[in-house]
Amino acid sequence: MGDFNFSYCVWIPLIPLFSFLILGLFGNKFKEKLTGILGTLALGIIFALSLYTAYEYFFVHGLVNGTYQKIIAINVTWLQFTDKLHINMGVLLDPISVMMLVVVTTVSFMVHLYSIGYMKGERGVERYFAFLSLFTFSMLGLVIATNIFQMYIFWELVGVSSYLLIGFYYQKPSAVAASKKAFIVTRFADLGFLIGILILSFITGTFDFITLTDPAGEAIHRGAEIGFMGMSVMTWAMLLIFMGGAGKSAMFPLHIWLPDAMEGPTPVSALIHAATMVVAGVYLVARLFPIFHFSAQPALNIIAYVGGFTSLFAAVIACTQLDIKRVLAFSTLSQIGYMMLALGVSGYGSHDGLGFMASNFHLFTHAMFKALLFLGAGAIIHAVHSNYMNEMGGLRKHLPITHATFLIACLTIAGLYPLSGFFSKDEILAAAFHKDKLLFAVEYCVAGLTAFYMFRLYFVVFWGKDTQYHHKPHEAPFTMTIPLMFLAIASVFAGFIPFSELVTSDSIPFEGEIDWMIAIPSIAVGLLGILIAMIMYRKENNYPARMAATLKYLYRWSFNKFYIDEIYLFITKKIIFRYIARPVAWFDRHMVDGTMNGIAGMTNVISFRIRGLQSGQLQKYGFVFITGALALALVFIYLWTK
Amino acid sequence: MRLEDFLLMRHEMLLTLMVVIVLIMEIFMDDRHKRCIRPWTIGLFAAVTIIGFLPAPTGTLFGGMFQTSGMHLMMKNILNIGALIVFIQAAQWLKLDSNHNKISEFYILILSTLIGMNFMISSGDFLMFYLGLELASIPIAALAAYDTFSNKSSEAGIKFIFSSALSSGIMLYGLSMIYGTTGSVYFDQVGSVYTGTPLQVLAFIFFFAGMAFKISMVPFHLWTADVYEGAPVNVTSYLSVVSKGAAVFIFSIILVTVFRVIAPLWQNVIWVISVLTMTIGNLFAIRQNNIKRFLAFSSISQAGFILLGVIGGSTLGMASVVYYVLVYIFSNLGAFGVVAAISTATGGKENISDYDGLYKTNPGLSWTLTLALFSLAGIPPVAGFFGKFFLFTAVAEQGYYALLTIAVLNTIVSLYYYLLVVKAMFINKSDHPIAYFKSDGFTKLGLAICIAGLVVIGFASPIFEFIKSLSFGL
Amino acid sequence: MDYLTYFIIVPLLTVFGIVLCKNDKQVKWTAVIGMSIQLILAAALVFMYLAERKAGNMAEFLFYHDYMWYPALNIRYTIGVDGISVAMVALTSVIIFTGIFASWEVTNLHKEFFISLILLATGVFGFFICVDLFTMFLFYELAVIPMYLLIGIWGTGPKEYSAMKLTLMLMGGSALLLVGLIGLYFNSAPGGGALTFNLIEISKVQIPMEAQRFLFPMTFVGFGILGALFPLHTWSPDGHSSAPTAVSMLHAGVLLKLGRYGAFRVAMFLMPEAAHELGWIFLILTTISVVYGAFGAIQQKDLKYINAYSSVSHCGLVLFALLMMNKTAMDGAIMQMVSHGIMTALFFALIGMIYGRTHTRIIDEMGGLMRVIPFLGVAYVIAGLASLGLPGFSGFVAEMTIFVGSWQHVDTFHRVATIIACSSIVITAVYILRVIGILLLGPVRFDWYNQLTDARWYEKLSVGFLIVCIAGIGIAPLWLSNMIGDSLVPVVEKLNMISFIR
Amino acid sequence: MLHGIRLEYFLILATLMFFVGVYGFLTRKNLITMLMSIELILNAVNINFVAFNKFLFPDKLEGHFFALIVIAVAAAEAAVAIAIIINIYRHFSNINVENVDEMKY
Repeated sequence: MGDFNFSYCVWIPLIPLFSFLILGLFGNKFKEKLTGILGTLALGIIFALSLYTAYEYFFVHGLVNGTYQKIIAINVTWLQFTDKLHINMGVLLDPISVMMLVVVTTVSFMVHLYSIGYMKGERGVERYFAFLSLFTFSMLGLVIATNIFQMYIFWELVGVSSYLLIGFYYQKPSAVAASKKAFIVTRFADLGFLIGILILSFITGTFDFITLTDPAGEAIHRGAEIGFMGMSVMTWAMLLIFMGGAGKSAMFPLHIWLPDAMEGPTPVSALIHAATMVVAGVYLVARLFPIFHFSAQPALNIIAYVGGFTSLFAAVIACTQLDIKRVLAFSTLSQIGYMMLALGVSGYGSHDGLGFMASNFHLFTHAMFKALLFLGAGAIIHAVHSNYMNEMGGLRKHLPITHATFLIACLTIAGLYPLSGFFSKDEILAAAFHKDKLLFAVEYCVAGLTAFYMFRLYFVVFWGKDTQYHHKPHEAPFTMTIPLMFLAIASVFAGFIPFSELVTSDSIPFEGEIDWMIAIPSIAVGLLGILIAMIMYRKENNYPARMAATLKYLYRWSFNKFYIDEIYLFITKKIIFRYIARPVAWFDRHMVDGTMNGIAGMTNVISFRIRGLQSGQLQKYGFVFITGALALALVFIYLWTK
Repeated sequence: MRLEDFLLMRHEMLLTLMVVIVLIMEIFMDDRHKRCIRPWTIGLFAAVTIIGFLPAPTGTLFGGMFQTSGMHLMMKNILNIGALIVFIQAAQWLKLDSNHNKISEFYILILSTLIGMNFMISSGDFLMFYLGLELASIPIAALAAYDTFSNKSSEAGIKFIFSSALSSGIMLYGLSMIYGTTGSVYFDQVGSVYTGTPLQVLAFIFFFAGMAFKISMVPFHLWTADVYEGAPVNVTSYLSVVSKGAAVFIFSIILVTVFRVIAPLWQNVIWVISVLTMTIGNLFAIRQNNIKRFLAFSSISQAGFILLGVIGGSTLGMASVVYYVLVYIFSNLGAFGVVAAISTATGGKENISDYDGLYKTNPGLSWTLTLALFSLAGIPPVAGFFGKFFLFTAVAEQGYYALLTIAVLNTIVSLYYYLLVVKAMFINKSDHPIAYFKSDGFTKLGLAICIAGLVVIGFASPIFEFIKSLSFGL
Repeated sequence: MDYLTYFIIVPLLTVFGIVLCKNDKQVKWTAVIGMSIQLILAAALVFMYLAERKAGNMAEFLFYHDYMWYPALNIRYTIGVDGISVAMVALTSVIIFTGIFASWEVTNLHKEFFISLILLATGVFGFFICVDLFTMFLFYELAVIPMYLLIGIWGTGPKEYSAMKLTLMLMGGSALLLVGLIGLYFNSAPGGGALTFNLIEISKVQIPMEAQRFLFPMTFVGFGILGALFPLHTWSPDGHSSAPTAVSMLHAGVLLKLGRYGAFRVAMFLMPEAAHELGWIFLILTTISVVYGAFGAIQQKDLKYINAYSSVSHCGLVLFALLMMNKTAMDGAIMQMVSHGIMTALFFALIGMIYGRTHTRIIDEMGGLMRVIPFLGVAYVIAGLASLGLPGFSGFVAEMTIFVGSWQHVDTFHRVATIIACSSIVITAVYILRVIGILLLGPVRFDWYNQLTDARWYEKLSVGFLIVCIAGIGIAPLWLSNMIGDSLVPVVEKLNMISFIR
Repeated sequence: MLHGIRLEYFLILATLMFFVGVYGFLTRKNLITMLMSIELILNAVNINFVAFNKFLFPDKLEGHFFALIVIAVAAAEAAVAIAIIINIYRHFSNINVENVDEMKY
């Protein structure tokens, strides 16, 4: 690694923090435009810094003896728990974190830029940019965390920034509800994460990632032999940690918050709920991958199946949704499922670790094209003032740039050669193929479905019927189109980055290649999906309705998202609220407090009952007096002489 | 016996002198100037009180019938202080036209009871004790019936004199049995031959009942509330602190000197009686509306607390009892002083509900009453807290943790009703609160002494230390 | 005059000054000046303490002074502080300082209000600096009583009932405590020698086990009532909801902690054997109160009730952690005390301010306040986030320390308890977000809300100061953690010594 | 004079008198009669004292003195009591003890 000092990296998260503080505290004193520019400027700086870091790391200083080093650029003790356990705050640079730095800063920068145009004239723009900065800070802190507790801290912070941003339109009840839901669901998942951390740290005696994930170290192997309910303690710990990841990455069954999270402003959806925060779960698993692999193989299998199921499940739902942002949201779910699956099927070291590499690769490319899709959707919504695709149609004439970039994105996600989606998806399929044929088959279906629903969206919005609009839709301003174009370019060319030489499971580069036996059928499936979508949706016709009628139950279940929301609602509203919280409140008022009041009341009653003693009659007093004396005398003579 | 030996009876003689002086003033002053008796008496009595604190010889007189020691002197001084405060507080009330003709009566009667109490405390045999006791009781009946035009006052008088006579009859019966079984009435001789035969136990219980009447322990307390309510406020206040204090003093002295042998017996008796006294007193106090009656029950439950110090019969116990009585004098007289001031100014408003909104009109009186009640309840920083704490320490010293627990739980009940009065003054709203009035200098002085006492006695540790150094036990 | 005594003298002088004041304005400013001095004293104490420790003074209690008071009973006025009491003193001074500003708009009887309030604070300060059990107890009771008047006179709602209930229950606690303390005194020299009330002296001897079995529950429950230990917490919701703002702040912020501090310092420190033997009972109770408080809060409608139940939950966590009896958990417990103290004070301050504007505390009767009173709204959100344990605020630090510490126990009982306690963070999120959602977010509920004014300067000062404190601890917790941790060493050593013997 | 009469007889007489007095105190409604009952009690005590002194401790005089003083005190007590009874009669127009119950509970 040489003597290069990476400690400047600390500024990468800190600059957005300052930007947040300035905008948060004094933002309302600034002019609206200035706030946007300030935020964007800050992001521009760290974008450049990240690129510079990536360059220095990958091409200059990172590779030593054929292995990418894990570099701790800075590390300070933040809180001491015990002699061994302490939370540090620091910067850890290794291939995945540097890659994530690039992803986060790139998308964030684009989104900031885009937001200047998108949010123009909105109330509370300074708040918006402050939150965006806060999010960026938290996300970067998460990415560069040196230990699992630091990650947890920033994990919570991204959660809260997400909460704040989803609820940005806080006067809209649906947005408020969505933000609440997002927070509570992820919070619930984080509970698992926390307990997982507790178990893990207790077994291994450290929070530190480098110590934890060193395959040669002893920490990783501890706890494997202690069993609990059929699995090793380590497996349980990792499963619980994955629960946190699943919550944030919206894996089934904790996915319910993500579609609702689309209530936030669209650029936010692009940044948080498509490109960065939702892949934090993937990043977490990738970060702890050696532990999963060496000590918690069952957990890894579960991850693979959860990922696989989620990808299929979400893809099916995406086919029937009408809200374009929700389609994209389910698409995101599906794609993250891919990444999880890839990690789940991955082995360790060079070619065995193909899945690991593929997952990160897909994370990278997905960030670009999904951000592009969302920003494009934002441009559409900006133009049409509606989220529903049945209110759109024929927009290609009105929004040429948006149309072009959107098409590129759709093709990318459908996985057509030579767009970036193709490469990353192909690696995932290859990895799955070697490990598990069932998952492999599922992924093929998902590939087809993806192509179908994306082009359904594309055709309905840009072709389809000619809709009459209240206002004539107009192309977005240049602050919005520049990011679109940039991301489109990135989506197209990102596939050519030799990822296997940069990000691998054991940090040792290997030669990646494309398995055409797998790739060609996948392209074919993609094309098939596109074709079906084109037949059904390019012109207005009754195929969709007939299709829906034929697959009546599937359609209805899919349209209603398989009623998962209702189940949750039942559990929370009915069971927790009605059968736990309310009885607890009642119990507290009437039983616990009632006892206290009862004691007081009893005293009063006794006091009332015995008042006859004080009758006012002198002779009765005398009687009591003498009886008392005699009774005392008898009792004590008896006791004394005994 | 030399003439100087009479100096041992300094307190008693001075008081007798006072009685004579007041009598002379009464006889030779013409009617218009009768009111001047008040400041003169107060001034003289203040001097007597101060003289009481001067160092004095200790020893015995009349072949052991009369004995005095540092502790006895301390007790007498404490009683003097109490009486002095009562005198000061009563001055305004005595000025009323209805009392014009009987100002000196009040003083003479009280001073006689005080003489009786002093003899009672210093007594070395049961004869002197009995004489003192009766001298301390009979005038009180007259004092209770002082207000001749009030039904209640007469009722109080009759109830007191009859109950008192009955109790002293029973006690005497017990004493006669003690005499019969031991052949002596001298404390030291009785103590040395007392063995605790059943007859002696019976005798002790009868004696105990007589004392319990004076201290108003349950179930010998029933006269208390009626007499306190019926008697004029200042008499009640005297009755509740000084009279009770004297009885407690001699009671504890006799227990540790005469009935030393049967200590386990009387400890058990006191255990039962003190629990009963605290609890019943509290339960009755909760529901009272007349503040004098309320304070009567409160004083009953206070008696239960005082017994906690007696029960151990230890040095610490005796010291804490004496100390508590001192504190109790200031607290209770503080409370009664306010009640008296209000009663005098408003022509007899004595219900707690009359006190609604008192704070708005008379903040000074309200704060005084509050402090006094807090002291009674044992809330810091006022002296009652220290007093109670030492009592509790004394009872715990002997290992009576169950009794201690019952006692502390009773303090909560008592706090409840004390707070009811505080609540009436500070929180309750009233359409017709007691109007603002100005008290005369005497009342103010009386209350000021109480407040000063409440604040100082607790923090000034030498007071307790001094009492402790004089104390004696089993 | 030693330094610590100033903490009692300054408030007393302030009270005296207030008595002499002519009008309301003078009263307020006298209070402000007095409490500012107190705040400065406290800040200086923190620095002096840290400096002393740095200089290598490893005595258990620093600034230790010992004055004989009642030689007959060996009662002393003994003062001294360790890291924990320093933290508590600082907390108290912060809260009373902000409390003064939060009660700027008291409507009647200004003088009496501030006198009572500062007397209350005096009691608390005295309690924290004392090392002698008698004086400690004296100050403890001193702190409880002004509460009655404060709630009864200046409260809202069923104030008389609440005030009475609160006072009686707390005095009930102190009654049990009194038995415990006196019992400790008589067992303080089992091998003969002078009996003592001095904590340090008592901690050096081993109290006979039979005595401990009786005295430990007495002291622990006695303090526990003040610390809102389930099922003796019911004074807290009623009391808090009826109390005026500053009193709620001080009460939830400091007095609850006073109970915890006492339970820790007296019950557990002096009677470690019994703590080990009987701890499990109380651990179950505290675990229940953590979850129970949180569930209780979910369905409440009154803002103050919500916060009161939340306090039950959060403070349950303190006792929970204390009973875990290892250094990390206890460290967390003390930090949670500080953190919750400030946080809940902030909550109550805000609730008071909101109530002052909307004249209701029922959340269903409000809505959309964020739009009309953004400062208070944002502050409320911050308080809420801090309360649900967001990193960057003090609550997170404390809770995590507690959980990590608790997890160091290997047996299933403690583990299960820890997991149950952990789950409270989710429930907390539910009720906090529910309140924020209904109260602040959403459309503006009534038109007349638009005439509401946002926070005034004194409100901003009060709220802002508290937020700075929360964030300060949340961002840089290490110094606090170390300060507390060092002082915990003797306690933990004593506790652990026992477990080895057993 | 007292030959042949043993101590027990005096004691039994005294006990009977005592309880007669107590019974009278508790049942008679007239205040004066109640006062007389108290005198009975006190006289029972006197008999006790004198008898004890005479039979058991003939060389000392404490019992006799005690009895004398009790008699004197009883007289004083009766004086005060009767004064108050007169007062009661003024207020209530009778001296029935059951009417004197204005204060209770």
